[in-house]
Amino acid sequence: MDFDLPEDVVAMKKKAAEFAAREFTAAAAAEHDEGEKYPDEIRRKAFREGFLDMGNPWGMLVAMEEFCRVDPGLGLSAIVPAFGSEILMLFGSDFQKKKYLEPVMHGEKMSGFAVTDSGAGSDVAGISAALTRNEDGSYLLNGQKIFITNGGIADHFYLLARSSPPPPEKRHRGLTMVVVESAMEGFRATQLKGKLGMRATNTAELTFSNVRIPAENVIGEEGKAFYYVMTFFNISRIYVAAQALGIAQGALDRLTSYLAALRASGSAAADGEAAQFLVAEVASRIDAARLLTYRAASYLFKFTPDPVATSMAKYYAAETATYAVTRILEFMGADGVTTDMERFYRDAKIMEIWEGTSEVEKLIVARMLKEKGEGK
Amino acid sequence: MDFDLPEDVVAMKKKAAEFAAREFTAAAAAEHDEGEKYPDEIRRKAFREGFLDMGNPWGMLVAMEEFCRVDPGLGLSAIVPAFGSEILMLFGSDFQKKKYLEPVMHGEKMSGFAVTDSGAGSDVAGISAALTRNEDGSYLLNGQKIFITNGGIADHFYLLARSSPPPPEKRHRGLTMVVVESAMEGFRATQLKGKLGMRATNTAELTFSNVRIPAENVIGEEGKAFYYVMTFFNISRIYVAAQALGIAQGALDRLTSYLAALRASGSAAADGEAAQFLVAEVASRIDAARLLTYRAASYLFKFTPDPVATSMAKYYAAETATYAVTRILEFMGADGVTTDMERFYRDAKIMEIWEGTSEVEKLIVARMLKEKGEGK
Amino acid sequence: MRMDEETELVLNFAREFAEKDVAPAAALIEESGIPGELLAKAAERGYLGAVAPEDLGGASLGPAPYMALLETLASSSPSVAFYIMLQNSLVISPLLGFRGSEEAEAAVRSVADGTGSGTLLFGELLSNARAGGLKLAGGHLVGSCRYVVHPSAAFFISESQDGGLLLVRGGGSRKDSYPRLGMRGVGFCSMEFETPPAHYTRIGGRKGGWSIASTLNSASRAIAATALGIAEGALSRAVRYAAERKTFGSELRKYQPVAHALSMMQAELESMKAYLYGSAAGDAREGLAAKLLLTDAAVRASRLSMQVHGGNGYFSDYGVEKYYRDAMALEALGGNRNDDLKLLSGLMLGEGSASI
Amino acid sequence: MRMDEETELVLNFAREFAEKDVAPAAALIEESGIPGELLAKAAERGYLGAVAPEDLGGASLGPAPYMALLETLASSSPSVAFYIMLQNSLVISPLLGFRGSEEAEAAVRSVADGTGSGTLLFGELLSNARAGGLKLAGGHLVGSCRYVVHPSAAFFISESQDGGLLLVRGGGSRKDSYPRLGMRGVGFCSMEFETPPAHYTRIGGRKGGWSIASTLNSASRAIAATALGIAEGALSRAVRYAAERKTFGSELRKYQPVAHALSMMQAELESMKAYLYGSAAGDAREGLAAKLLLTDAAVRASRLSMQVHGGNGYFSDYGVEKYYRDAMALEALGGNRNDDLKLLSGLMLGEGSASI
Repeated sequence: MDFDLPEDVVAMKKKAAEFAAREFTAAAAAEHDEGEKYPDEIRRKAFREGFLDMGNPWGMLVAMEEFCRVDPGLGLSAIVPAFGSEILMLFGSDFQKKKYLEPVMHGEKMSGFAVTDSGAGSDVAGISAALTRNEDGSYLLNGQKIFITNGGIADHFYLLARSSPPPPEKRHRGLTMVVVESAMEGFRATQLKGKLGMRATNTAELTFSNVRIPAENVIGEEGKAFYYVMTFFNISRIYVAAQALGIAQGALDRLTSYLAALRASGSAAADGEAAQFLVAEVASRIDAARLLTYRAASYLFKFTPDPVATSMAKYYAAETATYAVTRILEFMGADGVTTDMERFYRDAKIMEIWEGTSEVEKLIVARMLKEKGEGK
Repeated sequence: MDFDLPEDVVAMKKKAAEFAAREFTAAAAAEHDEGEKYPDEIRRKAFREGFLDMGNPWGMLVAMEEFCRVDPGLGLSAIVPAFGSEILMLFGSDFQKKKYLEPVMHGEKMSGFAVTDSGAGSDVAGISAALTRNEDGSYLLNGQKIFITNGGIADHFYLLARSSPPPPEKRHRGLTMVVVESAMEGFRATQLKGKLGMRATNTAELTFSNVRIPAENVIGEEGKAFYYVMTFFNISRIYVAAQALGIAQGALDRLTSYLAALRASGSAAADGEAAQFLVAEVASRIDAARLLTYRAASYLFKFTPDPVATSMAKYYAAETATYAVTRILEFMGADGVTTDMERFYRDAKIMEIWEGTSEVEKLIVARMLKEKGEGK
Repeated sequence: MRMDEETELVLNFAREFAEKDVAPAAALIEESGIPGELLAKAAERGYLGAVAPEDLGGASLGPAPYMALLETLASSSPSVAFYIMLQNSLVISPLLGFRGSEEAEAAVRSVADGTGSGTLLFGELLSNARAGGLKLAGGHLVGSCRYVVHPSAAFFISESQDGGLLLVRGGGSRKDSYPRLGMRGVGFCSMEFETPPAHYTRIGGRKGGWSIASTLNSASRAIAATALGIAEGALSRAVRYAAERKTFGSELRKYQPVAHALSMMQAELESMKAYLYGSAAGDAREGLAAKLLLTDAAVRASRLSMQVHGGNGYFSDYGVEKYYRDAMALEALGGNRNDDLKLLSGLMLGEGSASI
Repeated sequence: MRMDEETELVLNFAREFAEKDVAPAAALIEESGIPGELLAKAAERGYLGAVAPEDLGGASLGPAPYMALLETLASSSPSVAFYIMLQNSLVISPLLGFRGSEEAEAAVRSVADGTGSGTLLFGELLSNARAGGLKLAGGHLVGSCRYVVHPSAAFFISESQDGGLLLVRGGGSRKDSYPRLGMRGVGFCSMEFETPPAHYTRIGGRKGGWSIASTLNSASRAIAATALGIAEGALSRAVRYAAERKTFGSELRKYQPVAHALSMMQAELESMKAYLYGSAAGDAREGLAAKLLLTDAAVRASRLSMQVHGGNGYFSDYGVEKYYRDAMALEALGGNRNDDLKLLSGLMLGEGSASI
């Protein structure tokens, strides 16, 4: 057993920490949060420094963690431009890889992943966006998608829609994934403003009105896309766990700096046992969450993903992020809400919601443990 | 990184599980619990099958976990006969190793570790048992010790006493550890009955009235024993974490068996989301606790113990044990308190108390993280 | 909390009883059940017939004084409180639904004067898997009951199929005796019945309304008061210990984590107590909510008390570990938590809630 | 909970105000503060001088109706409730300690009729590191205040060294403006003062007793009521959403984890509400306990509401995320939690508790 990151990953982690410390200035973080503005300049810099490299998933994972530790909104924005593109790596045709994946990997284009629609939420199979087949083999796409990250800035989306009515009791069938370009006729994106947190990321509602999708844009097989989505979630959830870890660790960093400042000012609160217990409890949970996350990642990156390990990591790390920011902000009180801790508090909550709510993760864990004969 | 146990340890774990399933019968568990009786026969069998082998610490650790998973009281009893003997391995003289350690390692004698006295509890340096030096270089031991595991059955104890008054603000100095034999004149042990749980283990109060301790029974250097005790705790706490893991996992095993039985009987409670969430939440915490524990163990067994990792594991695993038994018993209700789940509930609580209360573990984590510059 | 005069009076007498009579018997209760002598004294004081009307030998206590009685006794001996709760809320109360029946009134009298205790066969309601219960077969009352508390009762109350009450005075035999996590003063086992017509009576019937389940539900506030007493007993000992016990040179109460935890637990208990005593006696929703809150609080308070006591609390002679066992036993014997949560969800969020 | 008649009356009017006037302005309040028009209406209704006596233009509300007012408004707009709490508990209340002083009475009148709002310079009490505050230097009042809520107030109240009250009407300049986690309707920044003698008045003095800290402490129940309102607002929206929103074919309320969490949170809030309204107005211990319980409950209830709402709740137009921000803001602006826990520990476990 070996619980430590290999040297090259440690080096990547350090590099990411340095990049974040340099680029994610307090002013930039505040500005993009306040204005709900995507930091395109930072995205470009992060790309140039090699942080967006799907061939080095460990590197991306620890960069995600270190980035979010400094600022969750900017941090995620810097790594998110290729969002969803693992779908093409795994299931895309050569044509699709050349046309859509390569420009993303070269930092020239941005992608997005469009699954959720307003009626369905966690219930992926309940979506209503629909593909109908034309006589020439192409499709017409109608419907809408909501809460789509990169929705207003991506060049294309990997989109899930219903292509045939499901057989009774088999709601997961008849779903198809296609590549939709934002330049296509009938495509419209409206940025959704007023988010609680993660406001440097771009979120939009997409609507599709008779968008013509060529047959070659169908990813994998028609009707089989529920499986692709679940496969992708087994990847993306680990990155969310890393975001959550970064947020929790960033909050702990801020607490320890705060305690050091209090100590220097002679305040007794700095070394009271309440403060010490808070540090110990938060730090222990972070270590636990990190181990769960790295375990899930190590299985995934060895191509033996374990959905139980993944859902545990996602759920537990997300809960740890909310736990850490809440308890730390409660301790810091007014000294906290007047600093960027308030942003961490706002940014943390979405971890329990996106890419599978905590509720969904728990059901996955319970169901798969039951199938595995309760893990014995 | 590698999060899986090596094959030989997995094999040992399986062997331990089989041994426990065979030997820790429901009747034996109930009988020793009810009568507060140490299972000497089981100790002997466990020794014969090689579970007490300090040369194979991973094996002992996973055996502890698997044993406690089947029955915490019997499980601990089977592995505890050498309690404290790491002290001699690390700090003992050749004479002491030959006279005291070897017979323990051969299963012929039992040892105990006697630190706590009634006034001191977690405050190790506050003990009052005292050693005074005779002219011939030997010592006289006076005082008492309380809550001593194996107290009424061990042949000798590694005992901490004050040998000189501490310098001001250095309460940790002037403590000495000696080997005391239960056969020595002036030694008395009184079994403490009426324990909440872990009733198959033997617990006693020891009193010493002018017990003559030969000079060669002083372990290491006079006055330096606080360090030895802390070193030992860095070992023993990991085994407590393993006990706690076993208890939590055993409780989860019982829950899943219970749910399977409910399911078979057609009860809707079996697959309600409340039950599923319970399984997921407990299982996730157990996995987190296990990773923390194995991480601490892997550092220790590579001779690079990390006290922060150790205290995190001990505190978190202990809390997980109490959390698991409480939530599961609450769910099972009357169906639980009429089974051995009630014993798991009683057995779990001590995990948060012995070998360093959760409070002490948290202070260690906080203080050492502060020293390490907050772990950055 | 400010109590009314009657409640204060009952409280004062109950405290005296708890101190003079219950506390000295605590160890005995844990070992071999509630001594007959103690029960006789309880009968004398009117506690066994606390809710029975005076003409049936009872003390005719109102809801608040009755809860105060249970709370006070539970903080000394949860077993004694549970036993009195059983006799009043689960035995006398359903019998009082059949006033005018000679048998019912005689049974109430016997409980109140301590000559004959009863028990309710509600145990099947405690399980997630329903099974068992008594049925009529050829004039005999036959069946198994998985969980029977106080099996040494002189009579057993069960439900007849037409909505009446069955008073069973024989034909039961004990089967499995269960490990006694808590409430050791009250027995707990499974039983089988094969009772000939001479040994049971059917009272009332075709009235509708009465059921074992409704009786258990209307006992919510009594169970909540018992839980409150357990929590208060456990917590007050921890508070006392924290004021006396020193570690690292200072009293435990000086350490923030200890002090904060004890103070906030105290605040929670005061808050729940205000809710419990302020709730309307007939409000099923508030009673159930109070029971769910307080049984959980008792488990947490007893755990906190154990932790504050450290190693000392682990041994029975400190009188603390019993709260840890009894709190969980009360939660298990006071109703199936899943069922209660579903019921509460239905009352708060509408019928059909919490069904998936 | 059953309320007395006066409280019911206040409640009904407050609900009407909340629905007709506050709710439509909610978005505006979040964006640019409480509109002057809304404040004028609040003044008309007597809310700005809720606790002031009638001869000073107030509504002379007793403690329970005042809490009911704050609770009701907070469940629609935490900012509005906080503002009214500030004017009454932290501005008017201390001024009423100096009745007979013309300046004090004029100030109260101006607050009550809405022509001149005030604020209390209590912000230093919110920090773990004490610093700042105003001092006299050569007749001028000089100093910096790290945390000032509602900095656009017409006057500021501070403490003079001899136990009197300083009424400051100028010489303050805003410095750092803080990110506004919550209570966006009320400003929040740091300020520096250099106020010449003409712009401040010293009222009373050498009386002892009055202090900013004591004023903040006696506002505990008002803060608790505000927290309760936030929690209720967040929870009731979640309950409504859970009844409407379907996922996987069923309403959210049908899923046990959702239903259980909502029901138990509802039970907790009812319990704390009973405690809050049942507590004696002068009891520092109960007020503090209620505040600590309820500010924490508001944070948890708003988190639960967010989670039940899923992605929808994350956007301001659903009106849910503001509770999540405001609950934490109230906790931060309602008093330093560590200090409060120490104070409560002292009251519950004896002086000197929670000091290590």
